Amino acid sequence: MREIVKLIVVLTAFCVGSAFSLAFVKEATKERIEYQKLKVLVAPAVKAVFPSYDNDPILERVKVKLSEKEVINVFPAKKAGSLIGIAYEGIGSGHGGAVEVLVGMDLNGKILGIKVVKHGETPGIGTKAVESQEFLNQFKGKGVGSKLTVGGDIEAVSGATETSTAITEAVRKAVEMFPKLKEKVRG
Amino acid sequence: MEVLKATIYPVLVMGGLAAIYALGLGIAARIFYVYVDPRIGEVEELLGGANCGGCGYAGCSDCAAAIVEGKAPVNACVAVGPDKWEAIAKILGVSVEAGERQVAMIMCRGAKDKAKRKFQYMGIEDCRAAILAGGGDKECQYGCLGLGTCVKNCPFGALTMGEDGLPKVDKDKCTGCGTCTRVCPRGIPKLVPVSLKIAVICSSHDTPPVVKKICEVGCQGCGLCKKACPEKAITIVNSLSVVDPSKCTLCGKCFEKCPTGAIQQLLPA
Amino acid sequence: MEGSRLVKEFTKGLWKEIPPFRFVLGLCPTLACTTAVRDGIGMGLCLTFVLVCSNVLISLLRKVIPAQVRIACFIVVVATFVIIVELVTQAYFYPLYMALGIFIPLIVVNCIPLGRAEAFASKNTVIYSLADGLGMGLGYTCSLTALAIFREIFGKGTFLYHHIMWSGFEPFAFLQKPPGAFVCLGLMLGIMNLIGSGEK
Amino acid sequence: MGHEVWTFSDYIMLVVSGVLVNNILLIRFLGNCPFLGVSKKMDTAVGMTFGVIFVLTCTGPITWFVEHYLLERFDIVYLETLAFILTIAVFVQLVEMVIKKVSPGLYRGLGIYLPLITTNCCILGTCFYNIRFKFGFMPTVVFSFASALGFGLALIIMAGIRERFHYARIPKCFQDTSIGLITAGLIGLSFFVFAGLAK
Repeated sequence: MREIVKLIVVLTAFCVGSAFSLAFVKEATKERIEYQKLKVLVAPAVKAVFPSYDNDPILERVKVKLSEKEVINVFPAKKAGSLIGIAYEGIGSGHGGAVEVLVGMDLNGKILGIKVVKHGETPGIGTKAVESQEFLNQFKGKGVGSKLTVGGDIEAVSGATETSTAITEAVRKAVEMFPKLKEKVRG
Repeated sequence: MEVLKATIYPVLVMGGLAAIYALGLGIAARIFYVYVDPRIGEVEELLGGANCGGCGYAGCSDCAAAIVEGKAPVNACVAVGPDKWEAIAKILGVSVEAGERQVAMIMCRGAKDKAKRKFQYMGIEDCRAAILAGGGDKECQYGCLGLGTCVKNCPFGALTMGEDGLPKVDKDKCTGCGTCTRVCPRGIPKLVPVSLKIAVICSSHDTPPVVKKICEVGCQGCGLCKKACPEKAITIVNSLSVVDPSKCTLCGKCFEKCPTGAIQQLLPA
Repeated sequence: MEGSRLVKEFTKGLWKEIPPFRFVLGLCPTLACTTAVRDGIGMGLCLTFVLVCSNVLISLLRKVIPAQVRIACFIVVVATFVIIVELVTQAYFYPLYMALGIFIPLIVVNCIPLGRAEAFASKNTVIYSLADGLGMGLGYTCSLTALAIFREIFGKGTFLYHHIMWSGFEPFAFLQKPPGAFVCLGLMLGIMNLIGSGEK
Repeated sequence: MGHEVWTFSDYIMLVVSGVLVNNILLIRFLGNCPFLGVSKKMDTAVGMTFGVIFVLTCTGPITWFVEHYLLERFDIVYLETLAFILTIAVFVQLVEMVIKKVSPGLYRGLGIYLPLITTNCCILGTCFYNIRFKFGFMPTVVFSFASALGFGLALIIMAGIRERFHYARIPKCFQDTSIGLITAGLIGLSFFVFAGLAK
């Protein structure tokens, strides 16, 4: 019996010590890790959706709570200290799972540019819509009040209708959130 | 305070996991407890550790178990010397039955210039491979091929290949494990007691005329030694003379008569 | 006397027992993380950190750890430092973290930290364990770097991602592929043996 | 690989991928130390293969449960490495004890390889891959088994070739590990034939 107790005590002590110290390291690096991840994944997209800015939108990101569970990262773009627009992600459902699209908006609710951040579409078919600059440019200048539907004011890439629809859906959802987010970021 | 809060789950979960695992192991160790004689470990420490298989068991730990259980003699491991046997006997509380140390001996004197060749072998340098090519390049079908399979396989580095194309045994390094006898396709290395004084260094069972033709130094089985021996210690078995060391008095009469020098007095090691 | 032993424990990892050549352990990262020089150095330094820290800690705790559960305890200690490395690289060297991927957590089963813990740190004092860990770690880093330099320059025509070969250079892509790693390491090992045997 | 529903042919593809296309030893570089260590003799290679197949097929699903029902639940996924290696070590030791008691014959054949398996990175590596590829429960079981099978296949091929080294004239400096590595590279090259057969 004493053997077992010794075994339990030693192993548990080691694991507790390890978990305790690791929790501290985790807390200390948490912010940096999130920043790094966003920098690699989202920063190129932010650059693509805004014509010009001079701050670090990733570092100055604002977390907005949409509901109890949903939290969204909003990236503000500034020029000479004053806010010129915000970028954030909308999600649509495509052929191979979720399609995440970063949408850059100016303060009047007009789209400055969009960029697909993450998708699981079929290479060579769905990706045609993801990569087509012509398709993505259609969204520029539209915004709050636009219909944003495929066949309506957006023309799908031929052969990639499903993906085009998913991207459009993502943008539409993002635009719908705009008024709510604008207030939060300003205030 | 925030930071401390973040440590609660990790500590609880990992601690709990570790405790459950340890408990499980502890209980399992109890349920599945197998009594292992502690002497087995002690004996194993004393064995050669080369897993040579000379004892006939699967490995050193297997042999150690057999020794402790009494299925194998204390001196089962030929790779270690008598002092280790005594140490093992001490652990078990028994005495060592006298067993002489054995060493390998190469039972062929057919050096490159002494034995005729059928052809020139240029293949893979291994006796076992050479055998496949027309039964080896030597005329003698019992002789050493000299490609060094025994040398390469000796776990203790006791064998070296001599200039004359025959392996040489370092009696101090040889443990008598018998690996060489097993790997040699012709079984030429043989284990003999280290104190052996006389031996017929040839393995040929060919008839006298055949041996005469192909090898200058082989035992022809002519029987001159048998006739010369006053103690009747020599017999001829299948054209090869065999000496019974227990009857031999080392009078030396046979050495004088032997036409090829195959029967020899061995120099003290 | 004291100092000379310290130096000896340190330098043996750099040539005499240099992993993974003389001491065939920790092969997986050697093969997988040497397509680029940066990855090779990064992997080597990660391992050095884990090795030094775990060696020191285990040597400090060597009197406390009961013999029956020592392996489990070593594993926990090594795993702790591995997770620290994982978090830190993620926070400060994210591209490296992405490139090394699964091989950072796999340091935990890389035989070198565990092997040194069992063979050295659990039997020696802190200062020697530190020297041993540092030497072994740096030796490993050197091996990885050497292999990576070779594979990157000839396999990709770059060095630290800068093109250095002449413009018409056709990269020897085989070296970048997994089988190329095996062959390359095998050849290097053979050359090391050749140099080593000349020394005797 | 984010399939929602797995059909039978998906599983077949997964096995082909695990055993041949992405062979864990030759393409993914996991488990190389035992690969070179125990491939000198055929019987040890076979023993190790069965050991790995058994342990991996069991620990794959176990670590999957630990990940999804413990670590994810309490949001401490960063402790994955620690939790997994602990689980594997304990499991292996448990199996060793059970086999020793229940079947001494099997223990003699397989038991000596078990302690080596704990630090075989193909076990831990495959457990990580199961999580990273976001496999469900059944794919986890199948993929773990296929990986182990791939390990065994490469190991046994290698052992068969290495036994022949006895008969080859290898330059002294290339003997043993060095020629082993080069051979592994050439076997790996032949496995490239399967590329494109499955994802």
